[in-house]
Amino acid sequence: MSHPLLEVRGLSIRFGGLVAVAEVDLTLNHSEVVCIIGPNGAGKSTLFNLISGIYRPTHGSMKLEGKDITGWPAHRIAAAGIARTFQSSRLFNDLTLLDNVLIGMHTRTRSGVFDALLRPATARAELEAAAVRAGELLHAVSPQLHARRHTLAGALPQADRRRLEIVRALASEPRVIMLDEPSSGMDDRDTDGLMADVRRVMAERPGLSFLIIEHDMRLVAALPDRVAVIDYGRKIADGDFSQVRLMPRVQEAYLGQKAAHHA
Amino acid sequence: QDKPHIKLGFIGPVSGGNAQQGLGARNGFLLAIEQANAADYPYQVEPVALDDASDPQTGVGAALKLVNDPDVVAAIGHWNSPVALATMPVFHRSQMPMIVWGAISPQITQQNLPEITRVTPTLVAENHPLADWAATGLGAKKIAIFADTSDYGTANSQAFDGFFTEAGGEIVAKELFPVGTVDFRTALTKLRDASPDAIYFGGVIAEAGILRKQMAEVGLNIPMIGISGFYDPDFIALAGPAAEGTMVSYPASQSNPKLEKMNADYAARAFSEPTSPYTKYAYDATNILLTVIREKGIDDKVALAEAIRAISYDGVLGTTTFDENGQTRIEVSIEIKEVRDGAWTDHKK
Amino acid sequence: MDALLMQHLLNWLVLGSIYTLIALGFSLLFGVLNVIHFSHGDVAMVGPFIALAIVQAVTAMAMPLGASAALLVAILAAMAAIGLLGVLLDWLVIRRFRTSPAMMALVATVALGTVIREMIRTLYPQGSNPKPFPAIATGVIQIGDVVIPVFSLIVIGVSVAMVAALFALISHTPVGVRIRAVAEDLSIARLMAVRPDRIFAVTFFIASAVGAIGAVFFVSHAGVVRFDFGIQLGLIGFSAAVIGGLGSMNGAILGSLLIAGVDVLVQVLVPDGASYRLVFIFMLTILVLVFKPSGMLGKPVFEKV
Amino acid sequence: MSQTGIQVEAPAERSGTSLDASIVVAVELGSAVLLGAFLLSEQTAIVVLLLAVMGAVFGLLQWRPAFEERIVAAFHDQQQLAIALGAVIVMVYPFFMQGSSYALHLLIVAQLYAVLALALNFQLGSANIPNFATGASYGIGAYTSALLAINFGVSFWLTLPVAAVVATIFGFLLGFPSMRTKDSYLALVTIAFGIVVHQLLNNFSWTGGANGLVGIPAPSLFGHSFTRPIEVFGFRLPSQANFYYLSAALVGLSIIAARRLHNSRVGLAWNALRADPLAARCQGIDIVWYKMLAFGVDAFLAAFAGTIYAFYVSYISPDNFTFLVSVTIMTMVIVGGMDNTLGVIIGAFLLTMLPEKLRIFSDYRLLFVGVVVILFLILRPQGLFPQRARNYGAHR
Amino acid sequence: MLEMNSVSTSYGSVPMLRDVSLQVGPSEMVCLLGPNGAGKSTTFNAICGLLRSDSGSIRIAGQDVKECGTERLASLGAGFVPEGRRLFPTLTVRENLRLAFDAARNPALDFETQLERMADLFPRIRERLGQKAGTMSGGEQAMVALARALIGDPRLVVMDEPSLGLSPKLIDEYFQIVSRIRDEGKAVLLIEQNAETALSIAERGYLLIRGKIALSGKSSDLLQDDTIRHLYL
Ligand SMILES: Nc1ncnc2c1ncn2[C@@H]1O[C@H](COP(=O)(O)OP(=O)(O)OP(=O)(O)O)[C@@H](O)[C@H]1O
Ligand SMILES: Nc1ncnc2c1ncn2[C@@H]1O[C@H](COP(=O)(O)OP(=O)(O)OP(=O)(O)O)[C@@H](O)[C@H]1O
Ligand SMILES: CC(C)C[C@H](N)C(=O)O
Ligand SMILES: [Mg+2]
Ligand SMILES: [Mg+2]
Repeated sequence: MSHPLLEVRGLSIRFGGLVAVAEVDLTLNHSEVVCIIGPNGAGKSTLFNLISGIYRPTHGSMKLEGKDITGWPAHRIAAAGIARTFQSSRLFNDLTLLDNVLIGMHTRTRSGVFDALLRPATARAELEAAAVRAGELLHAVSPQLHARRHTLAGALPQADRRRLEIVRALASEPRVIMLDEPSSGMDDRDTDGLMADVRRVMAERPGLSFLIIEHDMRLVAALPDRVAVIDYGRKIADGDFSQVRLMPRVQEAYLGQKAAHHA
Repeated sequence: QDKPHIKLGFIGPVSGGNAQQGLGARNGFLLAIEQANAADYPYQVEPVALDDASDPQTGVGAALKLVNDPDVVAAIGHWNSPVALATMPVFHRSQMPMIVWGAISPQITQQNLPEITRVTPTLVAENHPLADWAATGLGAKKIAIFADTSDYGTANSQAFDGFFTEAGGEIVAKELFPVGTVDFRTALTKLRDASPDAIYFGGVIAEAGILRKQMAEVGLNIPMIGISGFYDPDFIALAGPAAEGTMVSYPASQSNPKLEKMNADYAARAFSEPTSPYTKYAYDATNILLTVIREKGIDDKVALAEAIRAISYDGVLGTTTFDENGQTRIEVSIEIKEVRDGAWTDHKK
Repeated sequence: MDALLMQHLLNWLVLGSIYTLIALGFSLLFGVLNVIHFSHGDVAMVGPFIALAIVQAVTAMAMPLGASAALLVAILAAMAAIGLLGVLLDWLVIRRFRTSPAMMALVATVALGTVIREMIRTLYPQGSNPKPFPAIATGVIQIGDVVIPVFSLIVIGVSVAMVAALFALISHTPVGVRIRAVAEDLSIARLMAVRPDRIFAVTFFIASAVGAIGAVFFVSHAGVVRFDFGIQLGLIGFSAAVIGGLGSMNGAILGSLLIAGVDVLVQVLVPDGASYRLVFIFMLTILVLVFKPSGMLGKPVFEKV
Repeated sequence: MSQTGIQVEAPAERSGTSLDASIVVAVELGSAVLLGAFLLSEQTAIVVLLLAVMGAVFGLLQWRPAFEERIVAAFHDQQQLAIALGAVIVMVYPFFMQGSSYALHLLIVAQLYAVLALALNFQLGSANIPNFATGASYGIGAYTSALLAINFGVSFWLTLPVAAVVATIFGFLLGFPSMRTKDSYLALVTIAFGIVVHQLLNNFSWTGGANGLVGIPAPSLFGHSFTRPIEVFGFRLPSQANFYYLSAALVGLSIIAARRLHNSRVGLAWNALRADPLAARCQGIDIVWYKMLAFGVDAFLAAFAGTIYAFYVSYISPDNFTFLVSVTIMTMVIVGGMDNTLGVIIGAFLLTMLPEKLRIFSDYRLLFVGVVVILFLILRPQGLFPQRARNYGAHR
Repeated sequence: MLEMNSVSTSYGSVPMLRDVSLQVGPSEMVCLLGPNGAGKSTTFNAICGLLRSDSGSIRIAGQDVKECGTERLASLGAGFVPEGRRLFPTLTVRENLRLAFDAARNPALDFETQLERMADLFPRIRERLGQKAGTMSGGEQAMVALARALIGDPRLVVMDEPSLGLSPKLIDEYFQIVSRIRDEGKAVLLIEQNAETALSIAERGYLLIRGKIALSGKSSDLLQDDTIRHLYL
């Protein structure tokens, strides 16, 4: 276990003329929460898209526990243990909450076509067991969500959509969870709930690490072990928030005067 | 009226792309029955006309509908060979006589199902004398074949190819195209190098007209010949002035007073569709059924089928008799028709 | 030999231009406006029937119009009529599927195509029969060995003009911006004072009218028209638009020329080529899409997440 | 079902199982009788009346969704009964067809289409992959088995799996381009594939060209030839009954396959793919594989249907497998209700019967079918039976 | 400028807003607060006529919204920033703005001048005029969305959670711009989650809870209110 959990070296991607992510190095250790902050358009979401295999980097490498995962397709990266949520939530709207979570367990369940067709009892047992676990997961994060588990995800309000996305990500028993602006659209109470959830999950699952993009400074100040700041595609700072926020460059690019004082 | 009530069936394409053929034939069928009912026919005959939409599956459905109706005594059917081939087993299994009025694939009568007979000559019958005439009368040495990929087209192309080569000619090119093709320019342009003396066309009216017109356009000024399949005023309408000089074979026996009377009756009946080349076949096929039913009654279908095969019927087609396979033996001697001054006329040397 | 080559070339350009006129409508409707309208080919094919009816009426009334003048009037009238027909069909049927899943619109418009074809067949006098369609222009220009029919020049010219006009319309006019806006976000477009119904009407009108010229050229080129020509022409036009890249007017040309090229080449080179032309055309379509999933000039869709 | 510490909301109060049972029996018998009457009636007026009754039933369900809910709930609670009764009805149905081989023929064709629609439903309904080539897979299956039987005398029972495997290979082949294309683009790939297959069948001489293949031998089972009538208890069923039972068995198998797949991890993955392919990838779903799988399963089942069709009619030609056949199958799925097994089957029955019963309009038949389909899509856009949420053991 | 009188709406058979009344006077800035799912966006949709209200009336500049229709609101002098921005993603920034400018049908204005004014407010816009709006980052899109609402020089601006997803610095800047807009004499209805900031720049506020107006009053009073404090602060 000498390797860091996730190790990103020199990651870059360009879109036409625009270098959206440039030479980003990032290390995430076991049981660590790292927040990524930075101005809008800095390339934070793009970095997530690279790590989760949606985009293929033009340069650079990614390692998960020492294993090179550069260039892997998204589904293999997910199977390897990196789960994520999206900046604008992408649920399976025409399916129930429970089905959404079950789909999150795709990499943790096995049965394929032949099992389904020829060994229905086994396949069914597996799925039903998964459904029970999915229910438990939902319940742990939010009893209200659990109560609505048979309704369609499309009917959920914003905050609940985010929560469900997080549950879906958890369902794959990942080693890394990447949350893209999880608190956006949440009111302060919900944000507090979110932080409590993250802490609880961390406690329940030793070894699990979070990579979180955030703009809500209350959360950034309270939650992470470390903060990485991205600006114009480059990482300009990495460290403890209390120190990072004092860096003039970070203040100028990101925090602005008021927030720097408040936070 | 307390005449016993019976039904006769008709199946053909009355919707879709071939509806023009089917509608003309259906009207021939209706005309024959109406005339019988108006005369002192011993039964009150009700016509049942069903659509096969040129689709084998729909055709089988229609056939099953007929054989399941206890009142239906016999039927005439189909313009498309694939549809006929699909429904024949149905009629065979329920022993219902069926006379094919339009489909011309040799395979249909090759199977020799006792219930199935056909009043249309197979295309072989017409291609043989036409090929002989092309080699001698027309004096062509090299001919290019254009035919569609349907059963009709391929059978024509094979038959003519064989007979013409036998007669000492040479086939210099063969172009098959799917039904519905509207642009032959490329193939025609390519043909110029082979410098054929004539083009043999083995397809139906629409493509014939288009091809003839486009031949003129690309400057291919050679005769076009074919069997009676596109002997039709529509061909001239489609090809326009380019139609001039097109020559087709035509079964010689076909012009007779009975045919003229049928055409007159047809016109008097004022159907909403004009006659098609198949009207006369359907008309005679129906009359053959009516004749044997009058003689044999309706109870023994096997006897009916046998009677049809044994018949010698003098109708609009001439005298129809069937060979041992149920194929019409009708005369195959041909005369040549030619388009002159915008109309079909007798070809003169 | 040279003359032969020229003939083939010319044939290629004419076919390509005709396919382009159909492809443009598909590209406009599918690619720009985002509506699925599989009966576009059938709608367009009503055009020649209308033109034919008008020509016959004009001739019957013995109006003092030359034959070609009558035809020209008839074609223009048919374009307008088909434009309106497109608008009407959208209003009656297609608009009801704006928010439904794509597949439903697809099936509904395929059914609509059947309805249109069968309506012509049953309602038009002698609708089942093929009908001769007059030549639009019969003259030829002779340059040395090469004979160029005036008709070919007209077809090529009109098609190029249409592409240019539509390109300008979509990319450089307020209407074009509105069409794209409606396609992307209907309710917000309304907030921007765009009346979606009008935009749909305008687009359907243009696409259908342009399609009608394509159909008229097609049948004039063939010399005959039949009620069911629209289905194949539609499929080919759709393929051309797709392999060119839906939404791109230049793509429509490129796709059409490609398909027409295969069409002609197969017939020149392959024995029995005509019977294999559809095989090759659609194989090409598959191949292009395997290597260029959004068509030749279509922008690859990069999803921003 | 759930034995965990989570509280489960008390199962909704139900008004007794006997009511459920009667609902199930009433619905199933009612539908069977309605279908029978429709099949056997010849009078235009009665056909129209029956159509009106069906329309009214669906109108009722449309206006009062509660009825539909109630019926669905009843079927769910009385699943065993529903299946058993359904099976019995299917078994005895031919005896009530008054020996009409026409009615049996329609049922056979409808059942084969039901299989095709179920096959397509894996793609269209579950995974939202447009596939206009089901007709081609159907044709590949039919031709493979027919060629084997005619040229090599292979028995029907052996050609079934062979044809399915061949068609599946083609299905995967077709799935290959689907790796990168989607929506209209993918639809076009499948259309093109369907046309290419049709044209080749039409052009090759070893497929019999446009003529097709004649003389496909009838299958037999334990010495009983399928061309012979079935005689039991003094009843005599027309020979079509053989194929009726055969195709009914295939429908049964397809339903089982459909339900097992739908309620499995595979079905879930397909649904995820349908809702949001990108999000699906991020859940570890290999969308390329699942798309290809959907094509494969579609082709596999379609080939079965094709084989039975070929041996039933004993004659096939390319015209049986055109683009329009694929469109028809697609229409059945959509009219029936995407991703709903029962709906899809009913869609298939309805669209097989409708044109047959519209024969009274002869010349205007196709026109009417087109209009009816459009009206249907407008008036009941979710299909006859919309998709329903899954439930895992515990009822919601 | 904006007047809602006991408006009720529903989604299908589920009632959402119940008897909501609110006013925004000329040159007044009002905020509408409420927890997630309270119906804020529903209110927004009702105001711009995208959602039909079951009862009650909504007037903008004296005109009934239902009567004049969504398409004419812009020419009445209303600009909108919908939730999640909803730019036209494949249109360029310039085209997005042009569309909005034309919508206002204000003959006194000139597009290039207005564009220049917007670029002064949001310098990013100047660099990105030719970029497709959909490929811009969240913050950039927020700027364009606001510019789109302002370019026709409206008298009323309605914004639905415009600060969503913005970085702290941008939120600061954004609200500065919003107060500047108010200072220019425009009426503003600001729908916000961020109660503290919203109340600090708005004069009055409403609190929407489960589809009903639970509280309303001056910002300073609301800031002291227990419900609000409990919910937000
Ligand atoms: N698919 C794409 N094509 C072109 N440009 C892109 C694409 N995706 C992102 N970009 C550009 O890359 C830059 C970084 O975008 P990204 O979404 O990663 O920003 P971000 O840091 O997540 O910002 P925000 O906090 O606003 O979400 C932006 O300028 C954006 O316009
Ligand atoms: N189209 C719709 N159909 C049915 N329910 C809907 C629809 N849109 C919204 N809802 C429901 O209406 C409620 C209010 O939604 P609304 O978007 O107005 O809330 P909001 O106050 O804007 O919340 P947020 O702060 O999350 O944006 C939510 O419970 C939501 O699920
Ligand atoms: C040309 C063919 C489609 C029809 C022709 N009468 C036949 O027997 O097959
Ligand atoms: Mg982002
Ligand atoms: Mg909202």
